[in-house]
Amino acid sequence: MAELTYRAAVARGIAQEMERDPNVVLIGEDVAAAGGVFKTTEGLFERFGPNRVRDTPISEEAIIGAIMGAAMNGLRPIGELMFSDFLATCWDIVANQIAKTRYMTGGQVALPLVIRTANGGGNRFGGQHAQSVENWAMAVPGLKVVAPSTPSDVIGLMAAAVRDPNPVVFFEHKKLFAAKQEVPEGEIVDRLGAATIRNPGSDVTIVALAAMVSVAEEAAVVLAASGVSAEVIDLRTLVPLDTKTLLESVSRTGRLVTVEENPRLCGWGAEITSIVVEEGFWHLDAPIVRVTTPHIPLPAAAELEDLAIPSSEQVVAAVQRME
Amino acid sequence: MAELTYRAAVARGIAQEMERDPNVVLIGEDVAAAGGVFKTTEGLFERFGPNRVRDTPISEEAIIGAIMGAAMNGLRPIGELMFSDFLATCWDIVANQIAKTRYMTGGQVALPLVIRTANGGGNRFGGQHAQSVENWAMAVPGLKVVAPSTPSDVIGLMAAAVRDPNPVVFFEHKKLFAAKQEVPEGEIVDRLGAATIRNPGSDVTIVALAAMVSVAEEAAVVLAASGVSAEVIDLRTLVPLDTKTLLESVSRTGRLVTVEENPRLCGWGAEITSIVVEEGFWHLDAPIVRVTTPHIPLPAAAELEDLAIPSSEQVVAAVQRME
Amino acid sequence: MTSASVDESTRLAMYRDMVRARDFEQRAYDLFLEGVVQGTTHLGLGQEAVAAGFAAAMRPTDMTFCTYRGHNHTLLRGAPMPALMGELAGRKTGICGGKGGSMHLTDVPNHAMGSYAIVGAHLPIAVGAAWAGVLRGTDQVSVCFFGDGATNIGAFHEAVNLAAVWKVPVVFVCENNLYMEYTPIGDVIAVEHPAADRASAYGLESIIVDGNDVEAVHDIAVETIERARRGEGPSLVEAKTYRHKGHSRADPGKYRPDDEVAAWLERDPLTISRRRLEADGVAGDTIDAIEAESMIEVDSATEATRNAPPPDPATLMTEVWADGGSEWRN
Amino acid sequence: MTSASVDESTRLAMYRDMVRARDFEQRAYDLFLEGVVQGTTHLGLGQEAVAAGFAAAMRPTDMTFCTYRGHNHTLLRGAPMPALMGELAGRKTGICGGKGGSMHLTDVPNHAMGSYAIVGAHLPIAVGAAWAGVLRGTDQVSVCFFGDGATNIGAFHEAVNLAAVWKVPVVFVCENNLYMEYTPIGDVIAVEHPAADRASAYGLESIIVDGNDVEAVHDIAVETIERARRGEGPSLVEAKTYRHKGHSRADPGKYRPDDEVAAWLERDPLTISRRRLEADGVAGDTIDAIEAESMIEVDSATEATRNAPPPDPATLMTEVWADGGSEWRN
Ligand SMILES: Cc1ncc(C[n+]2csc(CCOP(=O)(O)OP(=O)(O)O)c2C)c(N)n1
Ligand SMILES: Cc1ncc(C[n+]2csc(CCOP(=O)(O)OP(=O)(O)O)c2C)c(N)n1
Ligand SMILES: [Mg+2]
Ligand SMILES: [Mg+2]
Repeated sequence: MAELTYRAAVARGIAQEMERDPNVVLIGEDVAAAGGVFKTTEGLFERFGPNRVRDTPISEEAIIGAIMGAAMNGLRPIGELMFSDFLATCWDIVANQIAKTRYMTGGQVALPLVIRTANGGGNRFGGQHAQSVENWAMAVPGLKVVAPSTPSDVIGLMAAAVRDPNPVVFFEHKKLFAAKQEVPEGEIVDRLGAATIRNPGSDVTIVALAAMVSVAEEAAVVLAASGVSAEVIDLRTLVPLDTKTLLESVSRTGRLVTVEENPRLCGWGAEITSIVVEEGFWHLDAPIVRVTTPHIPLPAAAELEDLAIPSSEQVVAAVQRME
Repeated sequence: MAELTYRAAVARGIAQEMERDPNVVLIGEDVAAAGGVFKTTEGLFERFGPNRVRDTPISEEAIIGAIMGAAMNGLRPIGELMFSDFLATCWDIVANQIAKTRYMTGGQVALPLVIRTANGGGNRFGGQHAQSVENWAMAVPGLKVVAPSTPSDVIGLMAAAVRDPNPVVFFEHKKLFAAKQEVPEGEIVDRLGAATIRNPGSDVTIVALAAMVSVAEEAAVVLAASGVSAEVIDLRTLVPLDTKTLLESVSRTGRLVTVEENPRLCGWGAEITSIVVEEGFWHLDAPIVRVTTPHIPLPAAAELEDLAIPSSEQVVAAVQRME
Repeated sequence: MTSASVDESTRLAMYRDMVRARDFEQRAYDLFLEGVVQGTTHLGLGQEAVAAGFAAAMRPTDMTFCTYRGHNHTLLRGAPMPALMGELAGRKTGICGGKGGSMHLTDVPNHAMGSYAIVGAHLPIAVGAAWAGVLRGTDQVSVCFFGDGATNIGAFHEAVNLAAVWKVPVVFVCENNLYMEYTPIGDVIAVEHPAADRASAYGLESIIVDGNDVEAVHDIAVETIERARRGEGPSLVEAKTYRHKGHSRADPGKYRPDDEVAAWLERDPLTISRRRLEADGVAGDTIDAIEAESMIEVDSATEATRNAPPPDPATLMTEVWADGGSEWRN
Repeated sequence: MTSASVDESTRLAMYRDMVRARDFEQRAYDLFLEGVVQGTTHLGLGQEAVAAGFAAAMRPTDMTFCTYRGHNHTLLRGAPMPALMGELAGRKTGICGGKGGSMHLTDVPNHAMGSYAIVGAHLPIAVGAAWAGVLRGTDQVSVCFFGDGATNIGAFHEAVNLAAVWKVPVVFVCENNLYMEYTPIGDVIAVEHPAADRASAYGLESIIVDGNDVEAVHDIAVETIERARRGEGPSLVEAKTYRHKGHSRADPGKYRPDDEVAAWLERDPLTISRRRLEADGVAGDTIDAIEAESMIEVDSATEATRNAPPPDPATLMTEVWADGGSEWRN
């Protein structure tokens, strides 16, 4: 067991899959010799060479269009978008082409590809480099959506994403890159669609994702001190969504708080709320509360950004306000 | 009073505002001499000339980028995207630039502009020309979102959108273009953020938008025959959202069904459900049910498309299943 | 005028292709007016020589990417006519099971890798597919067709540049039919040739071909495809042509000057081709037989389509995912 | 080598501008290392002559659009230095109240219409702003700066084409500093000059200027801006230059060959300019005074920034909408 950062886990996960399958390739801006702007692809170019690890022009539509085409013709490509905000610059390829092609062709075309991208705030980069946009991807039928919160999940879910025969958008959280964890040597393969209970509890269910998981965990610690037993669920993937774990938990706790970094409207918190209301209504002992970033662009200044992104204090307060 | 189609109402609404304010201009593909692919801009070129009504290349980023720049420098431009699906081709300009610029500049830049676009299914155009994507816009802070269901609302809300000092995405529903209504002569100016109760009722609230309003109304008629009194609310604008009308209605009926054309996940139905759960929970007598398009791309074949898009039968069934 | 490099059987095959495309689309138009073909339709009537000239120069494993105006291209790569017509009509027999529709014809077995309904989007996709062929050593070339109007969208620029830099085996073919939907291309560019005058921006040669002369198209197709296959990178070909009908559906195309239309109808690629075959001594009977056979094929596809059932309702929820289903939750 | 057209006072003003930009950015770098400047920073050190040459040729109402590497451009249009530094440091005194940050400097009163953090996005915006000026008869020109890497993104292509077709008064200025983030531009284009070799695709002249020679830049700026103002349409200028530091933050720029860096440091635009002023007989004292004044200005801005409070928390929820607020419901 060695301590591994989330950042290094990205490279390890990709390397594991490239080693296994010669059809796995990686393209993106500065991903090769430079090892990526976040150093998440370090060593891959040296190990797998220029055919399989390639720098591109600043042409997001070409990058993501090219991996789509490559997936149509036998590769299992990974394309990097430096920042998830840049999904907007190739959204047509992602939402209109990649997501829909299998369906529109009556199943003729498989698109086993992964779009990796750095998501989320906390780095004072301002409104165009700090967004959490996993809800954009979730809203589009035909995309799987993954957002790991720990180094070991990064590896296992990366493997699952690369092996999945469907297009996967893989959100790496910028704020977590430096996070460390003991991770065993050897192959790690996880599966998409399974949430994890990070902290079992009986009074309230707190659902979180990516950087919000530790926020929820901190809240659970504080709540425990005041006698409230909070169950923390790390969704890990939004599509497929592990509604079983979710509904089962709420059926025990009767209370639900969602904690998401997206701006407020139409986030995955709303989706989960709606599912639980429709299917678990009679278990609910209190209104479901969503803790989200307000419906504003993200500000750059530290003091403002910290106010904007959900904090454990906000989660604690939300739970305490229930009932 | 003359009978006016929804299609003609678009041109009338724009003309009304262009007449009033010389800074209102319109650009887009084939909007000038051709009068638009849906004939929604007919006569404007002849009336206001080539400086104010302009054809563009097929360059959606340039079209929407140009109206953003024009709005920064004193115009009140309207940009047409032929199909709302094409929002994806300029999503960066819409979501990252237009929506965020006022906030990121600390209020220095006002962007009084309107993005008009043909939204929605029912024409057998297939997955890339039939989407309902008003939820994409709603999910981005900084955009107002309008989607009228009647010719007279088209005019009044177009006027409100053009006069609004903020960026507005204005969804015209393709399936409604031929819809007719008696509309009085003279100026019509409405306001953004006010829902309308299309059918008062006391047993259940059905919330709909655009083409789904008539679906909800039909359902209300069927339900009335079986003794269920359904209140139909036409949201008309998603941002600002008239939560007052909504919450007040649910407080009376205790039941809520949302009817939306978006694919299922993270739509505005989920948002409204979440708001009502958080703020009107104790009024609810039954789980809230969302009727949506399934979470699939839209198929082209008539039989499949009709199955995909919510029908009044589905709405009736949803209401009847409640409780 | 006859190309030295094209033998008679190829010339006849190309003529046959053009006739089949022509007849198919005429029928599609009739069926649209009749309400059998649903939604919309974008005909390539008048542009058949581009499709035929390239199709004849491609190996079976070479890949075609085209637009909503893609009937010709898909058919001429070998897609079965009843399945194409079934798709336009939204039938169960459709090549995409009715899910794609007129603007989304795909026939993977014949390497017709899709018609794309969003202008320009398929260019980078074609690049990626061709690049994958290089990495996998399949010796495939992508041929990617698009309109004059598509040369102004960002994806065009990004794709051609990437292909040029990576020396990807793709041939970009701009079918310049002088119009976008209703607006002339000349109104929205500051150069004369929308594609050819942009080639140098990517270090490519400027290539213009008479898109109504199937042999000229075939020559340039052979040359650029072989160049690509040799690893010398992409080409950008501008084929000058004209659509006989309006942009889509029942558009009468009134925005085009009568004399312009008349001049181009004079230069109908089928007429040019047939005259040349005759001048070269091909028997009128041979040609007539081709035409008759084509009509039989079209009639039979029409019959099949009229009799075909709509898609099974259950297919609404299939094929979102590779497991065949559409489930997004457990 | 001295441009005949640039008078001494302009040359001194441009020198002053370059010194101020240089000193401001050196300080920004120090403050970044110290943790006062937050998030990230993209310095234009070494590229000052492009900003200074153009700024000196613009009328006050002409509009500047630039990138995240936009300190120079914004400062030299007249933005107050303490407000710029305050923005980098995320203070209440920041020009955007701390909401924009280093990559989003905007100063509307001085017609610095924004730094844009997404590569290429501002090009169409600059076109639209200039076009609005034409319709409103304001006689304004937009000058839009971007990097070599930006020439490969779709928005570049769409914007330059639209401007050329509509003859919009915009000058597109590519600051070709040879690198994108860490990858040389030469690796990702198939031509030599990323901007100049694309000009003809839009019917524009190919223009290359020594971006480290402020007078040469000024000459081309005057020429292209006046051309635009006369209604003769856009220009695309490629200014060859080099960034002294890495791409952003503390990037040491190790991917660049030592001799290349050394050669460009030799050609520091400030050194070139100062030498030339001295050769032309400007007193050393005059120049020294400019430099001393600049340092005083920077020190004072630094002092102000260190003492400035963070933004008022209430501003988190202001200025989403024109009414000053952020309410999305009633
Ligand atoms: C991105 C995008 N913008 C606009 C459209 C609507 N549209 C469909 S076809 C067309 C004209 C295309 O012209 P051209 O590229 O010349 O091809 P042609 O139709 O002439 O074959 C337009 C504007 C679209 N499908 N996609
Ligand atoms: C659309 C987009 N893609 C990628 C990035 C990340 N990025 C920021 S700066 C940069 C390099 C830009 O290079 P260039 O255009 O030469 O400008 P320079 O930084 O050299 O001034 C990249 C890739 C971005 N901001 N926007
Ligand atoms: Mg055309
Ligand atoms: Mg550069």
